[in-house]
Amino acid sequence: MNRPLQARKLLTIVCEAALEKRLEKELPQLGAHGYTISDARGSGAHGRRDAAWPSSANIRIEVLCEQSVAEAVAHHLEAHYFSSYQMVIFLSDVQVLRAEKF
Amino acid sequence: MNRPLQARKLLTIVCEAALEKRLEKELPQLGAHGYTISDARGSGAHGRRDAAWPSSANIRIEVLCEQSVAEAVAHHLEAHYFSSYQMVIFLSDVQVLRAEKF
Amino acid sequence: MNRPLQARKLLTIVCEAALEKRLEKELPQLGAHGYTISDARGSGAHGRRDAAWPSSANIRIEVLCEQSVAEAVAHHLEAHYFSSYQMVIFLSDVQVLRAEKF
Amino acid sequence: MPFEPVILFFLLGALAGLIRSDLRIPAVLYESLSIFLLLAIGLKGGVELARYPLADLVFAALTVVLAGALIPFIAYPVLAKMGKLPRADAASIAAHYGSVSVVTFAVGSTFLAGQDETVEGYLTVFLVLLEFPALMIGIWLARRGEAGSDWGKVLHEVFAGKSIVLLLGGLIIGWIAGSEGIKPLDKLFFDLFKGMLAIFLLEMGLVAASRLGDLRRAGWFLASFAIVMPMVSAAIGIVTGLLLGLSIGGTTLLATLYASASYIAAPAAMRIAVPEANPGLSIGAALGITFPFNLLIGIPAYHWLTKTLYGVFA
Amino acid sequence: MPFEPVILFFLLGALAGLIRSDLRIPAVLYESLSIFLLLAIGLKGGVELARYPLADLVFAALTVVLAGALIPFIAYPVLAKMGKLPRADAASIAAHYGSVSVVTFAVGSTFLAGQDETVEGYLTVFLVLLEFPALMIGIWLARRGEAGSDWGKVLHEVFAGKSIVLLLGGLIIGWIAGSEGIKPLDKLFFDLFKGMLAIFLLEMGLVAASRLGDLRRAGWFLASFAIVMPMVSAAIGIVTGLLLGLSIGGTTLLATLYASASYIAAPAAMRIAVPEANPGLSIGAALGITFPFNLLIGIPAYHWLTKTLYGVFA
Amino acid sequence: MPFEPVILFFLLGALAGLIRSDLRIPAVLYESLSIFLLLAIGLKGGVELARYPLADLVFAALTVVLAGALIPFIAYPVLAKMGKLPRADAASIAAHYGSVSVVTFAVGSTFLAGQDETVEGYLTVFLVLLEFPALMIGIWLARRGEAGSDWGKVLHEVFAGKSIVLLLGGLIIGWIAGSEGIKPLDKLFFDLFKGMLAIFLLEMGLVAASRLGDLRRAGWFLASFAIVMPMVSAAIGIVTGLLLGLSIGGTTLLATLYASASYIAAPAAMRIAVPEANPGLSIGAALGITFPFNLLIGIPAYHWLTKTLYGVFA
Ligand SMILES: Nc1ncnc2c1ncn2[C@@H]1O[C@H](COP(=O)(O)O)[C@@H](O)[C@H]1O
Ligand SMILES: Nc1ncnc2c1ncn2[C@@H]1O[C@H](COP(=O)(O)O)[C@@H](O)[C@H]1O
Ligand SMILES: Nc1ncnc2c1ncn2[C@@H]1O[C@H](COP(=O)(O)O)[C@@H](O)[C@H]1O
Ligand code: NA
Ligand code: NA
Ligand code: NA
Repeated sequence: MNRPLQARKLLTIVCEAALEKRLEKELPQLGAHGYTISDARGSGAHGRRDAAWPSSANIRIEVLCEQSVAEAVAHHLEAHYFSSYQMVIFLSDVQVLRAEKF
Repeated sequence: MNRPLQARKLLTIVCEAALEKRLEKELPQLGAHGYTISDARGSGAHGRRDAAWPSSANIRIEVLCEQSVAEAVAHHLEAHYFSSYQMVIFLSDVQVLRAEKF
Repeated sequence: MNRPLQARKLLTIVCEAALEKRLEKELPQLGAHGYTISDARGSGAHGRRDAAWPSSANIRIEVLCEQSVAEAVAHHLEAHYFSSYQMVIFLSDVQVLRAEKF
Repeated sequence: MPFEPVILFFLLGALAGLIRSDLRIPAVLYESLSIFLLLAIGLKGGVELARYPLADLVFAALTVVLAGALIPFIAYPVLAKMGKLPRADAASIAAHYGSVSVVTFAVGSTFLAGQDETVEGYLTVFLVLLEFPALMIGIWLARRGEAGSDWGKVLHEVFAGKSIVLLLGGLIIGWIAGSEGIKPLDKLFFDLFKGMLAIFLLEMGLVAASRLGDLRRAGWFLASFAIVMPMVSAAIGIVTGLLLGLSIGGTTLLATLYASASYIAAPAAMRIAVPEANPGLSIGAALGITFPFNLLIGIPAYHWLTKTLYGVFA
Repeated sequence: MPFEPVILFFLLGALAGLIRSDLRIPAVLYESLSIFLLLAIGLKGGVELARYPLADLVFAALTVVLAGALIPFIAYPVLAKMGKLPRADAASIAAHYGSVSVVTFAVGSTFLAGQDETVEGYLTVFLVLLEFPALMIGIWLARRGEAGSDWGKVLHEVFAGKSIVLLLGGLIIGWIAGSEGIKPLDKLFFDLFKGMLAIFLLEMGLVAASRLGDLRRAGWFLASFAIVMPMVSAAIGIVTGLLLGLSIGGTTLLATLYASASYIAAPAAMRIAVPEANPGLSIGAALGITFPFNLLIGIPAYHWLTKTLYGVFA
Repeated sequence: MPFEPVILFFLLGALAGLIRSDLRIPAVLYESLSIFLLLAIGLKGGVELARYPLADLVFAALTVVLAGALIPFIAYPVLAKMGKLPRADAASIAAHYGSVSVVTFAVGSTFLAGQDETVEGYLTVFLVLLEFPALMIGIWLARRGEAGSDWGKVLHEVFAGKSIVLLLGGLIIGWIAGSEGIKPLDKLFFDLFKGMLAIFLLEMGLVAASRLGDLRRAGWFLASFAIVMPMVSAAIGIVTGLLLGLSIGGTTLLATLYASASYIAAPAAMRIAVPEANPGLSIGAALGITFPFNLLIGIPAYHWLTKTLYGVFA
């Protein structure tokens, strides 16, 4: 108990809901041990996405992982999705318990 | 490819769902290039908001932007909404790809 | 107006939806002044949770608070829930206005 | 049976809330049911309306709106002077009580059908017309004297609001289609109406129970207001109905409309237009007290009073 | 036709899950349908109940509850001794099999109606009464010997739980309203019942398919248990039904109730009260095997057995 | 009345969108309604289908699929050459117009029922069969010449897609159950069909209005295409229907199917298989122009044309 907090990265992806199934398959392949998804709507360079129907829904994916995995995922997404899909990603520093999980 | 990560701010706003339409109009005017919204419930100084019906629903808005925009938005919200609406905001440091987007 | 930004902690908990009622009771007892909850799905060490029905739904709870409260909550969760429930927590540094609220 | 089974669903919901049951009506079901109810009420009204020459309605509608506009002007000074409430709160509560509750209207219609009372079809038109004037009056009461209120925005907020769009849209569709043209739609919108209302009332019971805390904070004055005000409004409704020569059913339903307090359109409009007003007060009173009062006591009472006076005057 | 079309919806859902279709029933639709089904079953039971003198029921109800309480006490040692499962898991699974599945009950009723069997209306009361005792027994089995279990919390969790509130609430409303008073509500709650059940079963098929992974991990012992246990429970139900002098329909439905395993109330209660138990095991068995087994094979088999024994004993 | 009231709901939704009403149909209600409509159409088709010997259908089905496959091959060069659209966009839009819109089919059926035209029951089979070939053709048009397209993935995406699973599943369940076996399910799936369609159309109106911006960016060429293409497709449908000896109702509905453009299955499939294509263009044209065009003008026109030609040729 009272294990120490350790540093990890949190990678957040906001993108079209159409990519959910595909990213759920690819994230583990890129080294992520888990992810959390929630529904979202929003607006960006490609206009407003109001989630009124499936074609205009967004999702928000969070991945807790090591720096190297975060970078691998980020560059995979950049290479495969940035040009054709509505997607935004950002990284932040977090502290976790049980760091071996991530 | 493999563009460098650059620093930006993430501003998160948690507030009454009643403000969604209005904030969607004001955020771009304050310099935000985009935002992401999801549904939320919660509790705070004004009591519990259980999202059981529209009057008690919250939303959670995230804005990736430059420090200056984050501050402009924060101070706009403080001036116009803090006194009469249930609202919490917080800022954090994140790293993004394609920093020119934000 | 233009009050200064002050540092606080953001504690994020991702866990089974079954714990919502219980955590809503315990968080204030541990010193949290508020929290924000949204629905989520995900995957982790215990497999995929697709939120297709109540037993497989996750929630995502955010608590803005002081370092000491964040640690108290984290260690309470570690002691009482880590072994039997699907739960992930992480902490990050944020800046808030009206720091006295948190 | 003088007791409507749909009311039992409200009581079930309230009880579930009070015992802190984990029963929850998903917010989306709430929204879906309210879309259904608004459309259905509009459609039904439109089909009925097709039977009346529209011109005859103009005078009655004008009278009903003007008489209804008395309500916020009565409520405001009572709240501000007697209740010592801040201006914004008094104005917001006055707007809630001046506007109308669609669900109370639906329960009233259902009650009257159970009592074999016929109701003039155009009462739905009154429902639509009564929703917004009080909101305007409330905003004016709160803002008068201030520079530059943005009335355009407010008007848009109200007229493009969900409830006006669906009620009015339904009304027009029903009116165009008529009782034959609407035919296969009636299986959804008319036959299932009462069942859907029952589930909606279950949810309202849950929400009302969760509002009792707000109310306790509001104190005795507001609690009494939430019972006396609808009785005053109902009296205005009965007089207006009798003067206009409405039937017993029509007069009772008009009284019910006046007596009802909005907890859908008004909270949404006030939150934006009069943000300083505490929504806990107005919603607590309207939903926590006035709504159950009308359901359980008010509607049968207004009916009884109307019948009695009808015997005397008509 | 001995094959109920609603069962085809379950198969369609399961198939869609197995081929990894992107078909998803939104969680909110699942919740809305379960609110509907619980209320509808309660209401229907209540209307039927109005026909029986309540006093006559007390003895039958007591017998049914006591006989039903045998089930977790049979299941627990089998799971703990033969299956070598940890105490918490054995207790939790015993609770799931001792409690009942509302949807299995609904399919059983539908099946019997299709076979022109009449069923005593008060079976719904048994459904309500059978839901919780096994949960208590399961928690006691897991916790006995430990200091300070918080029974108050657990009792509240179960009695204020969604399914008891809606079933019991519906029962009482139906009982008060009676078959006439319920009239316009029947269009929603009774006429649409089977269609709603069909959509719910589609979703259960999808969920069941997604649980097969859990099951594979659980191994052969649990899979066999999930088929043998309902047969044992059904036998207890048939004997109890015959002893109480129930009709063929009533006896079959009682057997179905005993044979069914809870996958709504029990998982929720066990997750809180016995958190060390692995929910994958209990839900996998109850939903992945026992539920389809009862739907496809069990219910017709219990009916056939009841008919056969009825010829011999009654 | 040649004017279907369900269409008024589409107009109401579109109007609400244009005046920026805060009316929103929750996404979950949209999904729930589309599950309902797909299942109901499948079930109805299946029940009808039980009346026809399947063997007779094979030739007709083959013809319908082959004739339908002309559409994307006509659309593509027009879009790529005349419209100067990039290959991916031309292919994606061609796929949308080659595939079919379930809701347009439903409105067409409703319209024909209102006109007392009978329709061959197996038209639903054509609906199922016409959904996917054009998607394959579109993907091939976009990808031809490229190495290693993953056809397995694409085929799975389409055949395990929600709409095929529900339509085909419903079809088979309806076919097995037959018109008697389906009996209590018809109260939900058949009686309420039109009402549910009305609410769905309300939502489609809202969505269509929100797509007008996309369209404005797309320019005149695409807007004209969105009106001319369905007329060409309808002509192919009428010729095919007459050649196959379908009734007036059947021929009109086949023309409607060909004329309709997919905005559910196609966008989902194209987004994954041809991601470079701009979904704003295809959805904007299909939903913003072609869908309302077919509803308001196309369907009655195809009916009129079919009747006229029928007088001449049949
Ligand atoms: N500056 C931003 N801040 C937060 N979220 C954003 C931002 N820009 C875009 N997004 C989200 O990312 C999605 C796709 O963005 P885009 O590709 O820029 O249209 C949008 O629908 C938003 O949900
Ligand atoms: N300490 C906190 N941590 C996270 N969320 C909070 C906190 N305090 C308030 N909130 C959120 O902000 C909303 C409004 O807060 P308040 O104005 O303090 O009632 C609440 O309903 C919560 O969703
Ligand atoms: N690495 C991760 N990143 C983000 N979320 C995670 C991660 N691991 C687990 N989760 C979330 O936490 C829940 C429980 O995790 P677990 O206990 O590891 O199965 C999962 O269902 C996910 O929603
Ligand atoms: Na009123
Ligand atoms: Na059982
Ligand atoms: Na087509």
